[in-house]
Amino acid sequence: MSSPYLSQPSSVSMIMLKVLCAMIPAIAADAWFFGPAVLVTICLASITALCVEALMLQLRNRPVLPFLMDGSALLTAWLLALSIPPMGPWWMIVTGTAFAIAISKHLYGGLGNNPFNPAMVGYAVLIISFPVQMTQWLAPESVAQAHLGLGEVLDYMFFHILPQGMNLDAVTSATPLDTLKTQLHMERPIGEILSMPIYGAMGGKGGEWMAAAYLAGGLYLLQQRIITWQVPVAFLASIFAISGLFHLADSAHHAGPFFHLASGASMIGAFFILTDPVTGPTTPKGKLLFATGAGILTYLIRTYGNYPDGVAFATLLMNICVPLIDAYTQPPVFGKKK
Amino acid sequence: MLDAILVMSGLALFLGSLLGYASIRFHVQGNALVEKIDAILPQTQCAQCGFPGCRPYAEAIAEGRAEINQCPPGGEANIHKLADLLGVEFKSLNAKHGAEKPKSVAFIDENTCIGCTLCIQACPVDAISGAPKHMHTILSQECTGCELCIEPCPVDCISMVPVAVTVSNWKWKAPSYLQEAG
Amino acid sequence: MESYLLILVSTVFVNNIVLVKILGLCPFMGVSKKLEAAVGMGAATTFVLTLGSGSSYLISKYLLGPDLSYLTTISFIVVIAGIVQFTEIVVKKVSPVLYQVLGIYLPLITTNCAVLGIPLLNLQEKHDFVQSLLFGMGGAVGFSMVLILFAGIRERLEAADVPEPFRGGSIAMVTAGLMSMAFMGFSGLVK
Amino acid sequence: MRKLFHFNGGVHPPQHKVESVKDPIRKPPLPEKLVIPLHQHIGTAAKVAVMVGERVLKGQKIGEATGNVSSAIHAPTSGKVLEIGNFPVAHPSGLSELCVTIAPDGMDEAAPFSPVDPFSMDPAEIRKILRDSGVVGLGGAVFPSAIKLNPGREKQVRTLVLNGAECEPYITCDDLLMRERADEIVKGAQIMRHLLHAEEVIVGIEDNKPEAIAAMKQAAGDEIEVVAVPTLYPGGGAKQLIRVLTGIEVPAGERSTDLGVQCFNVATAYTVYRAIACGEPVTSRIVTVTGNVKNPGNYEALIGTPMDFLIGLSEPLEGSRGALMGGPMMGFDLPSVSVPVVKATNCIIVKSEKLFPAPPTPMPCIRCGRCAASCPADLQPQELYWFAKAGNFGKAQEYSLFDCIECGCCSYVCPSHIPLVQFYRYAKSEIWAQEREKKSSDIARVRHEFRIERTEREKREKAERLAQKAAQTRAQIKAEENS
Repeated sequence: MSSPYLSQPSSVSMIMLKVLCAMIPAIAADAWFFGPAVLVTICLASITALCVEALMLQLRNRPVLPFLMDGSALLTAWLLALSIPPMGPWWMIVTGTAFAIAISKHLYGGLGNNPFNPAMVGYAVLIISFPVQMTQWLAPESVAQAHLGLGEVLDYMFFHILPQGMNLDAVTSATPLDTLKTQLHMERPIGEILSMPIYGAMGGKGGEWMAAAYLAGGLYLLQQRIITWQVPVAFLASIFAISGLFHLADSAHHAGPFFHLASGASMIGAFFILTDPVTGPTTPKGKLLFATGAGILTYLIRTYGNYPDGVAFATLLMNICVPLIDAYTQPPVFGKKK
Repeated sequence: MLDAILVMSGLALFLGSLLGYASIRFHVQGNALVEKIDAILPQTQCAQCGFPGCRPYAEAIAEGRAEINQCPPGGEANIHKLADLLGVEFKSLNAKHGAEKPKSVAFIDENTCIGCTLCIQACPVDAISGAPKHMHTILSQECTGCELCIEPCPVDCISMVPVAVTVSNWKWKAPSYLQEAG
Repeated sequence: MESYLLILVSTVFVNNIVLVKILGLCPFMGVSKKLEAAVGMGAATTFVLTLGSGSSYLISKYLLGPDLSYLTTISFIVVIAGIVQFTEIVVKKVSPVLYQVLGIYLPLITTNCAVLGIPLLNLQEKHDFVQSLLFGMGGAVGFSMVLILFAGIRERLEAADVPEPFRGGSIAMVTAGLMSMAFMGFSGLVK
Repeated sequence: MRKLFHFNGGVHPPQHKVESVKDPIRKPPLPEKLVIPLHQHIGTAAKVAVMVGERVLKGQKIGEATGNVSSAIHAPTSGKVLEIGNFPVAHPSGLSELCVTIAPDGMDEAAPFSPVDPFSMDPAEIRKILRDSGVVGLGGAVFPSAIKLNPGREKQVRTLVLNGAECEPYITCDDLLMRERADEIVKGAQIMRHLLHAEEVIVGIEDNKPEAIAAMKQAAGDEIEVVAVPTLYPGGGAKQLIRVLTGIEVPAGERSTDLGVQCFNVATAYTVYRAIACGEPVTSRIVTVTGNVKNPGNYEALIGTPMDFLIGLSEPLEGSRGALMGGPMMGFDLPSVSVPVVKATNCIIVKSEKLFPAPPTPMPCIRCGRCAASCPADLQPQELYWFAKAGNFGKAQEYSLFDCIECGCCSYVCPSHIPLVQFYRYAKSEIWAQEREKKSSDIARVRHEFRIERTEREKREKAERLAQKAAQTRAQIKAEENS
């Protein structure tokens, strides 16, 4: 062993634990507005993630316990669970989580080695493979025509059974972003669309409160110095700027910047997805570049693309660029500043 | 039919003359690659690769007459460097040419040496000093450890001594936990 | 003007020749181990592709015409082969190390399906001369871009703790697959 | 007030300094045996200047400086030379180097010292005296001071910085020296200033040493400025202190003299004063003995004193296992506690499980970037680690591996507890080894080419000689036939 012989009492598990804690307010908001289904999804994803992680560690001859305890698999599971519709069928959740952990994480060597954000890989696989199930989001309980209890949610997720006489349309709807896109396509004026019952004050009803909860969690992470300001600020600012520009140019067909900040995965993306240290750049300039690119791509994909939201694809596309971003944004070393 | 033949032959003629011009205009003198390969080789001049020295071996690699894994003194590290330079797959050292050994220098047992100068003639880097009928000495600073002097010695007074580790050439080890985690 | 821009955006991102059309995989896998080589390969391919699509447009329009259209494929191949040979001679002169690093892949640009594919697609889409050139260049830029990005990732993966059976080519294939999946995000951007 | 600058990063490890400043500097008794290594400085080892069995006096030269970068070695007390041979020295490798062993005779009889007046002498002469007095940097780098005190022909050294920051935890030897011998330090600084023609002298002391700052301020008067700098590890690194005090950043591989500033440790200034004004060579230094001992403190130890002798004086406690030389951030594990004190020994820390628990098993790097945020050299430690781990040393060098000062901040903050600095040391020594090999292979190439050319020339000459001879013979025969 060589020096230093002292070290700070911090650990990877501690960091992951704090990130998980920071997500709790948003999960609570989710359960409050959309019912208990999200809790089932999170549990199922967590169990799958831990099992697959343990299995892969065993197969790779790595110590199982220390790596299970690091919390990274749980984090992936939670992020994925919060990105997909809460009442998706069980096999979809299991497939997505297993793909995220096994293929996009362990094939690359596990924690710290994966170039792509595992949760977003899981999401992309699911939305490409099961577009129907992936767009059946629960409507906010205040809007939906019917409510489902925990037992009924379980029945639907595992056995695909709804209570007698109930139609799936009674509890689900497209996301606010998706609705906006399809309705705009049908040439409805934007003011009329945004006054539909699924919309709230800024974004989607309920969804905007989740966004606020993610913001709160993110601020906690900033305060704890788990994440740095560059990624969230640059990401949100670039979404704000580009959506503002489009809104100014043509407000009849483009929702305003605050709508875009409060809708979809903007907030969870800014504070929890893009801030993943493993798959993001490490230099301050690189982080700004990375998040700005992700913001612009997110806006373009969610407004013009085929998919309801763009955060996942934007994250993956920017993940591809990370090694080069890192290489070309090295800060000058001591004594060699210009 | 005739058009087709005309068109194709016209095309061929045009491209042919273009290429002919290019090959004259951009003719390459010599091979800069040999220098780059030679710079990687350890210059032991031991001929274990089957060529009479490092430079001939470098030329052979550049011309594709030799594999990159024929140099035992350079070892795996050098094969990696050559593979990198040439953009080919790494191959482990060809055992036919010998095995990788810790760097050694030759040592002459001065009591046995008869001063025959045979080793001096064999040394590729003039690292042995001495005169006929006088005892010979290895200049250990210059010795490459090629072992070419051992064979000709009629009294077997030359042995290879591994280079000693001192404070000035001691190396830090890589942290050893890599195998367990990471 | 706008349609030209759309052609570029479409060929570089939305219909990326490698990740969406899955053409030209051979050099994509072969010359992406090192960044420098990837940059060199990208430049060489861009040169060949742009020149190739321009000249094949001229050939099919003015030399072959509708009568001799059965000669399209063979004459394209001949022209491309000529251009590749020319590039090879120039690269050998200008950068011997790049020549050595590109190795077999440099003459193999001839058989790079992207290089033949783009002129044929040009023909199929009935592009005019400028459109053909842009289509060729866009395809080449898209190819170079993903090749360079891929090389960046592969250089980083050199040090990753990839399980033994997946080292090298297999993890590269997995990565290419995931990249291709990410590029599906662009779908719909240009109709 | 002087405007202070700051450097990137830095950490605040626990100080542990109060334990060893309770007593003034202690004078240990004479040990039974002194083992004095001949290579205690950067550069060429000194050449032995005594013989086995010879009686030496305190201050007598036992090792002569050889080569451009070197320094002399002296007998710390009077006694008999017992042995000259290889003994284990204070080095992380645990290898042996040439040492002179002296058995003190207890009389402590000194060779005659000849003080000089530095202000009326040729600076080159003074530098010669410093070299022959064995004055080297006592902050830990042990670079011969005579070389650093040469301002060069045109180079102007504007600022002389005296380093009293002592930023490493546990170490207090400079603190006590400044408290007790501030006058001598200041006088030494004045000699150095004279040699360098420096316009200003600044003493930088971390603000966790108020007593030392007060003592130095009192001794310094108006000419020398004593500045309290914020306590932040590694604020006592020469480059970092120069940055804090003057705003100048000295890049790796460049000499600070070229940028108009030179930096010395306060203890070096003290030895400069002793060497010039008292004529007394370096035969002892202040050593902090602390850690798991009952009675931590500072000793004015003779060079060559076995470390376990000093540790014994401080009474080690239960559970002691081994010791560190230097501080806990940059020091190293002593292969054996019986190795001798050398000029670089500023501190000996006795280890115990409680003070230095084994680090947790390292986890993979998650690229969190804390190391980069704490790096005082503005490097990207996570990238260096990634390349060093893969054995890609060229790439590590591209990412400025050799700008790393091995301060240990990155390892200290790493949540994965990766021994980052060890990776860098490993990569550096591998690169040095490769460079040595490259050098010797270049020499071998030249010698081989020369030999080929020579043999060919000899062959050619021989052939020519033979041809000439043949022609001569033929001509002779022809002449004979004709006649």
